Formats: sequence, C-alpha cells, structure tokens
Amino acid sequence: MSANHTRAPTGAALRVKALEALLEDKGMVDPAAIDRIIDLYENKIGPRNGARVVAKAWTDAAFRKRLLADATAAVAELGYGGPEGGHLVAVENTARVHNLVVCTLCSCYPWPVLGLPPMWYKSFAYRSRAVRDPRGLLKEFGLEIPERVEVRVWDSSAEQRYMVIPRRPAGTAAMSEQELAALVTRDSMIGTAVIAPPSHKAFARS
Amino acid sequence: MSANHTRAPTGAALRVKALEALLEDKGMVDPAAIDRIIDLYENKIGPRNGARVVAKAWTDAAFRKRLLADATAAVAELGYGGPEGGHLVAVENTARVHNLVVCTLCSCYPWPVLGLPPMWYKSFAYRSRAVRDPRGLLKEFGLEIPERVEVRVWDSSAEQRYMVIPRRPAGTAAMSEQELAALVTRDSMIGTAVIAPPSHKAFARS
Amino acid sequence: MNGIHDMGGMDGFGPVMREEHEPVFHSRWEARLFGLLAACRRTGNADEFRHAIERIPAPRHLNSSYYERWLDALQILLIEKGMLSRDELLARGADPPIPAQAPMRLKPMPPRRARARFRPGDPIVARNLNPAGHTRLPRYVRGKRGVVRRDWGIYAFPDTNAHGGGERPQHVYSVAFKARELWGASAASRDWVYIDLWEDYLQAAAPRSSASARRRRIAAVNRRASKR
Amino acid sequence: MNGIHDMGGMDGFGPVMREEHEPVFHSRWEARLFGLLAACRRTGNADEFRHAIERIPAPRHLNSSYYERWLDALQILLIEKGMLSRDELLARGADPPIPAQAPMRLKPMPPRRARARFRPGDPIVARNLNPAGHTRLPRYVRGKRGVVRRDWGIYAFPDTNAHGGGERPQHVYSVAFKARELWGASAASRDWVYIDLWEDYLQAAAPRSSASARRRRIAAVNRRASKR
Repeated sequence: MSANHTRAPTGAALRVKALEALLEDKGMVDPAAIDRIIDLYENKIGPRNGARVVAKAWTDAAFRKRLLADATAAVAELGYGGPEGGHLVAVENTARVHNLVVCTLCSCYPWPVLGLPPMWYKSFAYRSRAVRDPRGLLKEFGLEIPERVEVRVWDSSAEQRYMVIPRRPAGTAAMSEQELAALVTRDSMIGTAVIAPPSHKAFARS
Repeated sequence: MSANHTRAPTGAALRVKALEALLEDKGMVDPAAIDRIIDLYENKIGPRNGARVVAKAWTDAAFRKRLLADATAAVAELGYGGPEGGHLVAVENTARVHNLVVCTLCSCYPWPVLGLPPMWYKSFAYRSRAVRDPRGLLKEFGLEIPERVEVRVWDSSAEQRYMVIPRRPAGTAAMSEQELAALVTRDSMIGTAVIAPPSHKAFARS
Repeated sequence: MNGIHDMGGMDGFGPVMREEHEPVFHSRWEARLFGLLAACRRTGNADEFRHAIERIPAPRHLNSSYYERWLDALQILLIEKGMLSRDELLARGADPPIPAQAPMRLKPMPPRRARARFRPGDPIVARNLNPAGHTRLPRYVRGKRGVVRRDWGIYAFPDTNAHGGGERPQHVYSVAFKARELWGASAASRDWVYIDLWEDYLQAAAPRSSASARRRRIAAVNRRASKR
Repeated sequence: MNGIHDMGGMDGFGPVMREEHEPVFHSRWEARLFGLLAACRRTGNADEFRHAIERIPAPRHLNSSYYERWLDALQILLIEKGMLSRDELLARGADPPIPAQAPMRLKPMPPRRARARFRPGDPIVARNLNPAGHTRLPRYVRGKRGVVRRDWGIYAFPDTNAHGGGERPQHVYSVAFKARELWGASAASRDWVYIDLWEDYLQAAAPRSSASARRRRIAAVNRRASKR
C-alpha cells in the first residue's frame, strides 16, 4: 500500500552507487566523511537525546524555563546541536493544550534531539492530514484528545524545528532523571503519543 | 515524459480482458452492445459534428441566436445529442473575448459535437494549468492572445458541456457552409486554436 | 475530498504533450473498456463513478492513464456494490486497486427548495467546504469572491448523490471569478474563470461598495504598520 | 510553485503506515545517499535543494520514497550546476529525472528593512501568492486570516534564495490560524495551526471588530437573499 515501497530498492541502490562513484572520481566527496556521517546518525544522534532533554525539563524548573525560552541554547547545555537544530523550539503539552509537529512541505524535523525522522513522519499520509484532521489522525495512533483540549499543530515551514515536551505521567514523583528519560518515547516528542504512567509501560513503546 | 504512458499497456489490456470476461460470464454486459458503442465513437461522433454546427452558426443568424440561447436544442436540429450532451452551452469568441474550455476535476467534454477528447485535454498538465495560466498555456499551443482581449476560461464542473464558437476568418465571405465547416478544427472549438484565413490553411490543421 | 484529481492551479506536470493525428482510442483495450462502461450501467451514478476515480490512491492515480483510472474505478465500484468480489478479480488478473478511503454513506438529505436563492449579478463567496466525500467545489475557488452570471436551473447535488444521500436537487449557477481574485496580482487583469457551482457551495457576499471600503480600511492599517 | 509537495490538507494517501522497531536507514543505499548529500555541500543551498525536489514531475514524485526524491533532486542540481552531465549520469545508470520545470533565475532583490512590520497580536492575512518558483507559503493558508504570535527574527527569504535572487533577509513570524478559518465549520472549534511565515507573505488585516461588523453585514445580505 505505501507509496514508499513502490519502486524496487535495487534500482535505487544501483543509482546511488553510480552517483557516488562519479562524485568520488571527480574528487567531490570523501568516502570516509560519508562513513562518519552515517555513524553519527545511526549510533549517536537519536530520540534518546530528546528524552534526556524532557526528563531534565521535568526535574529542573530553571532548565525547563530556559528550554521554553530558547531551546537551541538549552539543549546545547547537554551537548546537543548541529544540522537542523540551529533554531529549536520546545512546545509544552499541558492539561489544556496538546501539541503536534508536522512539516507539510517536506519533512523538517529536529535532528539533534530526535535523530532522523521515522518513515511515517515523512509519509504523504501524515504530511497531508496532520494540519487538517489532527484529531482523526491521532485516533489512528491510538490517542483520543478530549474535546476540551486545544490541539495545536506546528507546521515547520521555516528554520524553526519543533519538539514537544510531553506531560509527565502520574506516579513518577520518586523517579530519577535517568529513569524518567527511559519513559520518554520518540512519538511523545512529536505529539503522536502521550506517556503512560510507569505501570502501563507496555503501552509506551516506540 | 507523459504520465499517460508510464504503465505498460499490455497490463491494462489483460486487466480489461479479465474484467470483460467476468462481466460476460455473469450476464452483466452484452459484447455486441460494446461493439456498437465503440463503432459510434470511432466512426460517427467526432469534431466534424461541431464543425458543422459552427459553420451553420456563421452563415445562419437565426441558428446562431438559437445556439447561443440553448445549444442542446440547436444542435439537436442537426441530429446531434446523446451522452455528455444534455446541457450543451456554446460560447462565442469575439474581438474582445477569447474562450477556453477545461475540466479541472476530471475531463468533461461535449461528446455529441466534439467526440471523445484528445489525450492532451485529459492530461494533468492541461487540467492543472488552464485555469491559472491560460495565456502561458495557449502560447505553447502557438496562440498569443493580445493583452486587450479577455481570456474567459470555462471549468466544466457541473452538467454543462461547453463548445467554443471560433471567430469566422477573413476572406471567407464567398464560401459555402460546407466549405466553412472544412476550416473548423477541433482545437478551435476547445479554444486552444483560432482559425486561420483559408490562404493559411496549413496552420489550421489538427 | 481534497484529492489529487482537484488539480486546478497546480504545477509540476510539465508541458502539455500533444499528438498529431491522434486516434479515438490508442489501443483496443481502451475501446473495449469505454464500451464496457457505457454498456454496463448498473454500477452507479456518475458522481459515484467520479468519486471512485478520486479514491484511487494518489500515487497510483498519477501514474495511471485516463482509461486506467476508469478501469480502477469500475473495479472499485463492482466490488463495493457486491457485483464482483475482489478475489474473483484477482484470480483473473484484473488487479483491482485498494481505495485510499472507503465509500462514505450519507443519510438522505432534505431537498433544497426549488426557489433560486441567487440571481445573475449577485456577488457571492464560494464556501470554504472541505468535505471528506465527493464534491465538485474545487479548492481553487473556495473562499473566493465571484459574481453569479447565469442560473442553469435545478440539478442533483454531487455531494449527496455520490453517497446515497439522495439528489437534494438545487440550482446550479454559472459563477465568474476574476483571475486576480483566484491567483493574486500576478494573474492577467482582464481574465476570468467561469465555473458552475451548486447553490449549497455559495454564500452571499457583501456588496462591492462595502468590500472596497474594507480594502480602504486594510490599506490604512497597512500604512500605519509600515510607519512603525 | 503549487507542486504536489504542498500537500497540507489533501486526501487520497490512505492511512498512516507505521513500522515497529524501525531502523534509521532501511538499506545501505539510503545511508550512503544521506552521507553523500551531507558530505557534498557544493550543490547549492537548502532552498535550491527543496525546489529541486518540488520539480520532480508529480507522478514520479508520488511514486518515489523519501530518499529516492533526495537522489533525484541531487542529480537535478548536479546537472543544472554543470558539475556532472546528464550523459555521464545516464552512462553510469544513475537515471536522472527530467524536471517538470527549469530552474528559474531571479535578479538579486533589495533586502527588506530590518525593522519588523508586525508585532505579536497583530491580525494578518496570508497573501494569495502563486509564484512559479519556490515558496514556503503553502496553499492552505493563502488568503486566510491569522494572528502573529511571535517574531523569530531575521532569516533568508526562500522565494529569492532558491533562485539566485539573494537572501532578501526579513522577519519570520509564528502565525496562528484557527482550524475553522482554514478548513471551515467542520474543523474542531478549539484547534489551531501554527506556521512560520516570512514578512513578504503577510499583509495587515483589518482589526477583528470591523471584521465582525463585516460578517454582520454579510449575514444581513444572506438573510435578505433567503427571503427571496
């Protein structure tokens, strides 16, 4: 069904191989530099970064304040930054507002804190529907937003890259920052999930 | 380049064959009826009908008046009618107005007077551009509309089916209705061409 | 639905490709399919058929030819109406598509009164409707101001008729929109788009005079803003 | 350009398909391409790259995966900038696409003054712009009324920056639109869409009070019309 799989991947593999060989022949790229970049995004940058940011915001009121005022500077305190992270914005879920992030025109995403986006975030279905029917879309993700709660969709059309600070679940008062970080899912920082209390941890995956 | 040719026609041929066989097995279609319909649109209904309508409008002021008032009734006088012709509308080009017909949502077209539409009329390129940049589009058809002339685009969104009455070219005063009909091109009745004077007949093809 | 079929005003399809001495059908299967559809009238009304074309998933829609879309739509309807099963079609190699959305069913809607609400010359605004189902109100006119030119009389309403919601017959008008109203200042100043719209798509607009007064007010706000 | 990439609000793409335990890259070629693009920075700015993706012909665009679109766009730019020839790419089997439209070149535009024209709280209307080239003003907000929430500071303008027209730096604002303003009465009454828009995309709107007065006038016209 998905448009992402209609063309044979082997075709693309050959095309990329051909292109890389041509660019190498011309001295336009360094294969070792490519290896380093791949390693960075496969092994070092990912949603665990964002989870650490969220857990710190939950436990450190001054950090939370700095994060909401200037997320780029705040996450830099934890050593995070780089491409697609120059103008980070953190938006906070509350009892009255649920935030959802999308990029309708392409697939902008806050790489330094969430890593590279999942396929569904880049899919035509998500990009087209998030701004028009966020509640219907979230239902498909298993999330029913009460009518009294405002849904606020952030369409990343410029340089700002958005991350959602999910609500801290009940029953976590005794948990350490590290334990809290383990609860925070990628989807909860995009806004397509909320974080279940620890006893329901099974539902908080992915 | 054209999207109309990206899928192998043999695939479609097999699919249609399969479908026709199934519907015949169930007694839902009569192959002879299919043959008759194909014959009708391949051999009997086509832009020559419309050309006859236009030539008559040029030479018979009372007919022209009836045509502009109720094209369905007027073309019925010549024996034309049937599917996609129940609500015909004739729009007339003048020194001040150039008309252009499109159907942005599908490919509605006045079958009884023009036959089935050409590929380009059904193409995504034509459907998408005609309402927004008719002058740029017409330039690609070799037609430059002077700035002082109003371009009026008709988007066939309902039951009305539009045909353009092109302007009668100069130097045709002595010609018979039949000779005039021979000058009238399909494209001139869609609005993507004008009719050149008889000495330039070479340009009036298609 | 805001499907890919609603392509008025879009870019990205390249130049219009024309063919010299084009035949009526490019191959026999096109002719057979055309005849098949005309001869097999039990598959539903034109609005249902159009909506089935709209529901072909967008990537497949754009990579199909005109008659391939007909073929897909016919199969969608035959399956949904229980006249043929998907399995039968698959077994014969007819390759039915999986529609992007299921057919929507509407309860029968009350008919509109027969009296025309608008008259030629009336200024209107096309409503900003975004129905999940079939509509013949394209995106490019929604929210735009136009003028009623002619009243074509009474027709079945596609938005209900495609969904078992009845014909809800109502007036259809020829409505003229200035090209600049639709596309902004880059459009030619003299050009118009005429489109046929059902009464339910329209709402009355304030008369021109008060609109120009509004524009004057906005211009004043803009002037004040630029002085900041 | 009003390309297929501008898909906010569209239907026809089916449900969102998710994958459990999704890897960062689904195959090595995706990883190589990602690295290649990051390592080969001489192909132009981000706006040029995005515009190259937009210029992939719409049918091919919709039938390509995310990284296939990157691959197409990279090849388009390498050819257009004279860094590799189409023939070289074809000879190696790299299959470069033919873009739906040629790259547009703009003369350098004058910079905007650095002074912000709008302030948080200002009502605005997104302009109805339909440029032939690159823009980050999606169709779904054009002509719609919103409110400026924040001023993000000064950024390069994509509509010129993608076309050699210079950075034309100007303020970018976080602008909030009511869901009902964008999608009509069927949208949830409480919901909002926030989007970041450059100053050149915006014009001042008349303050709310006069807009509601206008609505009252229109309602009066509608009442008169329905009495006919």
